[in-house]
Amino acid sequence: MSNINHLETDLMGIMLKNPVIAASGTFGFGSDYANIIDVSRLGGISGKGLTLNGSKGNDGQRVYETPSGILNSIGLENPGVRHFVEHEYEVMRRTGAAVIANLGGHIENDYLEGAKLLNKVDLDILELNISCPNVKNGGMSFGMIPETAAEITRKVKEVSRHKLLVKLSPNAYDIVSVAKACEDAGADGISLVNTFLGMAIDIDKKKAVFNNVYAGLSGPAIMPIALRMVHQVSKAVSIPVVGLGGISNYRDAIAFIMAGATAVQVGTMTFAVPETMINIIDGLEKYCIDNGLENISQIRGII
Amino acid sequence: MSNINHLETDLMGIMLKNPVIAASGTFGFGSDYANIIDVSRLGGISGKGLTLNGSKGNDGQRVYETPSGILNSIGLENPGVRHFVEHEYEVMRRTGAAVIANLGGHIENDYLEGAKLLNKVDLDILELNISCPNVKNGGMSFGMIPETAAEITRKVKEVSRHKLLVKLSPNAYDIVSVAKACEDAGADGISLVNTFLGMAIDIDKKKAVFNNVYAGLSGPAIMPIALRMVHQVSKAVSIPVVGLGGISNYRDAIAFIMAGATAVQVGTMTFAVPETMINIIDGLEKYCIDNGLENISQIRGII
Amino acid sequence: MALIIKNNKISDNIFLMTISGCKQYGKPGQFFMLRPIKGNISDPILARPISIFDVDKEKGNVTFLYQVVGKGTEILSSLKVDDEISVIGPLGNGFEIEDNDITLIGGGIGIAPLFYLAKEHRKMFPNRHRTIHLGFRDKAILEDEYKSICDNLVLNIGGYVTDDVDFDTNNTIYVCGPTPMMKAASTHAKKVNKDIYVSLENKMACGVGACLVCSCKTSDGTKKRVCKDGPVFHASEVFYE
Amino acid sequence: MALIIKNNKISDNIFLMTISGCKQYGKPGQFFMLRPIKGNISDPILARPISIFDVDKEKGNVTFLYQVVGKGTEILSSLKVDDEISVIGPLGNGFEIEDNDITLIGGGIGIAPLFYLAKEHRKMFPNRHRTIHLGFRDKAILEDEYKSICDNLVLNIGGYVTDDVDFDTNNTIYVCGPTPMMKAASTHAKKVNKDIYVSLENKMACGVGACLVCSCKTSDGTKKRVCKDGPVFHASEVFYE
Repeated sequence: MSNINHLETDLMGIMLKNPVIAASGTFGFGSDYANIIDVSRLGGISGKGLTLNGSKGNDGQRVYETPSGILNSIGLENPGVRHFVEHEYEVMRRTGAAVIANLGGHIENDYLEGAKLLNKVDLDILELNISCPNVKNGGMSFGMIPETAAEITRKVKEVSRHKLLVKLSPNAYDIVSVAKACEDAGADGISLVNTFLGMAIDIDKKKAVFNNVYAGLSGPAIMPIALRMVHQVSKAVSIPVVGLGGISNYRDAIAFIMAGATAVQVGTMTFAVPETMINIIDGLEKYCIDNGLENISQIRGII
Repeated sequence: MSNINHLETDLMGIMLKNPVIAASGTFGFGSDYANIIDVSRLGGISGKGLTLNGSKGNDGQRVYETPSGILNSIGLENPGVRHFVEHEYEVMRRTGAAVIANLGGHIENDYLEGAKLLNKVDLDILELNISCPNVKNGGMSFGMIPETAAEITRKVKEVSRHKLLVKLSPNAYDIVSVAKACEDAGADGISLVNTFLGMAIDIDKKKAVFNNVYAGLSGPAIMPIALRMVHQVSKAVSIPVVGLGGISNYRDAIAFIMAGATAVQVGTMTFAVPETMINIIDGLEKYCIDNGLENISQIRGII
Repeated sequence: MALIIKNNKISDNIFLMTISGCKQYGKPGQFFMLRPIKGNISDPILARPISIFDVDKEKGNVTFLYQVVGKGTEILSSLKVDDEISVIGPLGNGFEIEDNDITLIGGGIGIAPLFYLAKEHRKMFPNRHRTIHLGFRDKAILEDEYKSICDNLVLNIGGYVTDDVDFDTNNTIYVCGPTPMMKAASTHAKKVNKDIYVSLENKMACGVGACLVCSCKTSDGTKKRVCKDGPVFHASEVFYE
Repeated sequence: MALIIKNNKISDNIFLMTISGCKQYGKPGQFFMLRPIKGNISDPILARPISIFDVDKEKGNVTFLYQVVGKGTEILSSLKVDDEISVIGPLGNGFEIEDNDITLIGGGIGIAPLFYLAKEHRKMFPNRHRTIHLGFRDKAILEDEYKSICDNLVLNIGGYVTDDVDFDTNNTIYVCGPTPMMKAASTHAKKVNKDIYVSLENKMACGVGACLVCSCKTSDGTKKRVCKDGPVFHASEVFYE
């Protein structure tokens, strides 16, 4: 039973051995899980979200469990792009999975300088996190409206030599319009969804659980909404779509692929069950064999 | 231990014996659960969503379980406003809970004729469902943008003699703007959130689970998002806010009240555990006693 | 809350569960909503409608025959003796038990409510005759148990159980099984101008008639709730066009 | 997957659970992520970090002492003998076991990792002296068990356990308990220019260093991951300003 034919996936011209990618922020730079699962089997790894100069992240509580989900408020703790280029890139490359750097920022210049620095390494894909609050725009994230999303996409694309995957926020006013704007601005692909803005209250302490009051919701809880958005966006754009949001097993992954996703990312469930991605890859392989598919792409977008 | 002082709640000038209301579409017109729980203890009941001439609802599968939630596609099956006025209103009134009629529509005239017919009965509150697709506007729901939400609110308010509670859709591009527009248009209160647009795929049958492809997600899964929206809207409007979305227990209810809700509605969890609202009422009462509160409103909006 | 007295696998994916502590036992054709998890856990969220297989009023027990088909019933099957389980019911209308000879037709897990029905019929009308047809895809279950309460048992493995039945009879006919099987039975019956009882299955959320998740079309174009107006209907109500 | 061998309540909300089937047993101060529910259920979603209380290498068993504080640990406490449980680990750095006399200070459920630490220390350095201070709010647990592996046990009920300790000592000091207690111990130790080991607790998601949920501030302003860089730190690293 060989993965090569059934699961090999062309994502924006990059060949992945399978369409299963570790989601940014859930897998470090690939080495943390190396003792637990066979990381080399993954189709790709999207590394911890980077900012130009790094960040110590948010103070206070950083995670809160909700029914079938988690709220997180890490605040993009990361060692910075330079550290990634000098130390982490090689580690990621050695995993054998496709290397995806995830880049965020709070002002345009940080994105552009970060993207330029990342030209020094041979990434497979640059994933652009446009869900970060835009300091110049009253803290509204770059991804909330088509105009700002398109502008940052176009400018990063101009300075980057890598394939550009733009990761959308589900909090956008109209995620389909944002997706189309990013496509028009030169994005090579779209990944969605980032976390949903949520909230938790500690009723005993009579205050919000998180210092920032709001936090990002992920996990199986939001999968039905993510799947709907992936379906909508896939119908609206011509570039490849990478689907994520609460994927737990191969059946969820197939649902996203049938909804139009070329590849999927898995995040929250890896925390709960580290073997999740391996099980999904095995499950997709078996699905192809059982259903007589030559390649998983044959069911892409059939809904 | 008397409920009268601790939980009595003034909602838009209507006195509720407690702030716990059965959510529309989850409690029929109040009689179905009468053999299972003591319905007279509820603060209010929002009846099954009505349309002017009634509807047989959607064909095909109508419910699908998701992690900590359900997708539903009932399609507003209901006997019509006239039937409600002639038969169901009296049944609801006899429960002893405040009577809330929930009214939807697909064209403006249906809302207005429905609202006029409802003037014939002494409702406590008219709840306006503005999440229905607007036939005149390409099927985009009335509640998606402030303009259409405000227009239908203003027109219904003009013809109705009842207190008007406008129920918002979380799928709105910007729910805070919609809430403010409804307030400006004369809404006496705002309830939120209705269901989130989601999707499920039957991968074995290779098709969407629901005939309408998309369906409404409710349940504890979405509570963190609903709570955030209630918090945002409560800060933005001066009229009372009724919070709902996945409330399971008294602690969830308190979180919504701390976030700014004057009352709460409970829906999906009643299906799972019919005693949920009774347990919440008992829990709120005990909370007031344990925390030395004279009335639950003392913790309203403290976050 | 009820207490698990027994929860045994009797065949692939088929379990017999006995619980005690139900306030009411219910009559044949009624069902309970069983919620396999505690109140503060919400995955899976809904309770499962499971029809009554048997009642032991002396011991105060209700028994269910159920099939593991998903996450909820899988958890149900993992419950152990003395575990607590949340129950709502009995719910639904149940079968009319007629003073007549009866023919019971069950397919797959749909045989479940026919056991209690045959038992109560025998108790009420001991001199009447009971014929039961049981259809299974691969192998029979509980054959001896059903034989013990019926005068005549006909087994069909892998075929169409409805082909074995003479619908042109004065017997009262009760059918429970997969929808295609019940439709086939209804078609056979209609040909000989006979009405039969069918016990429908549908996905449910509340189980008490409030949510309209389980609405089914009726022959006159209106909708009925399987949980509250049913699950037992005349075939003429729901299957005749 | 591991198998539950024992899961007994030993006090209000405190349980001892023994499992078999771990590929590695781990060393004192390390922990496992235990997930109380099956893979396809997601409420609650995360695994729980629980530190090792004891290891029986001959039988291949690992034992955990844990407190029920929420939904996850509540389900953990409901698991029965022969139930399966998903485990990740051993994880974290664990204690340095020094060739020296040692003072152990445990508060509440924080006493858990000190049992295995004392036992291993006694095995490695039988001639060294072991003093243990156990602090509880209301009542002591496992007093005899801790006494059996230490030379001296000091109990403190309802007071400040750190008040009983002479920090001006050549002993190696290990502390595990609520954060205020560990901070108090660090303050006492700093006054006499002594460094001590503290075992931190923090909410975790992955347990392996990937998610940065459990990051803590260190004295030099950088951040460390409690799960991977810890949970054992020098007090000077994490509590000194």
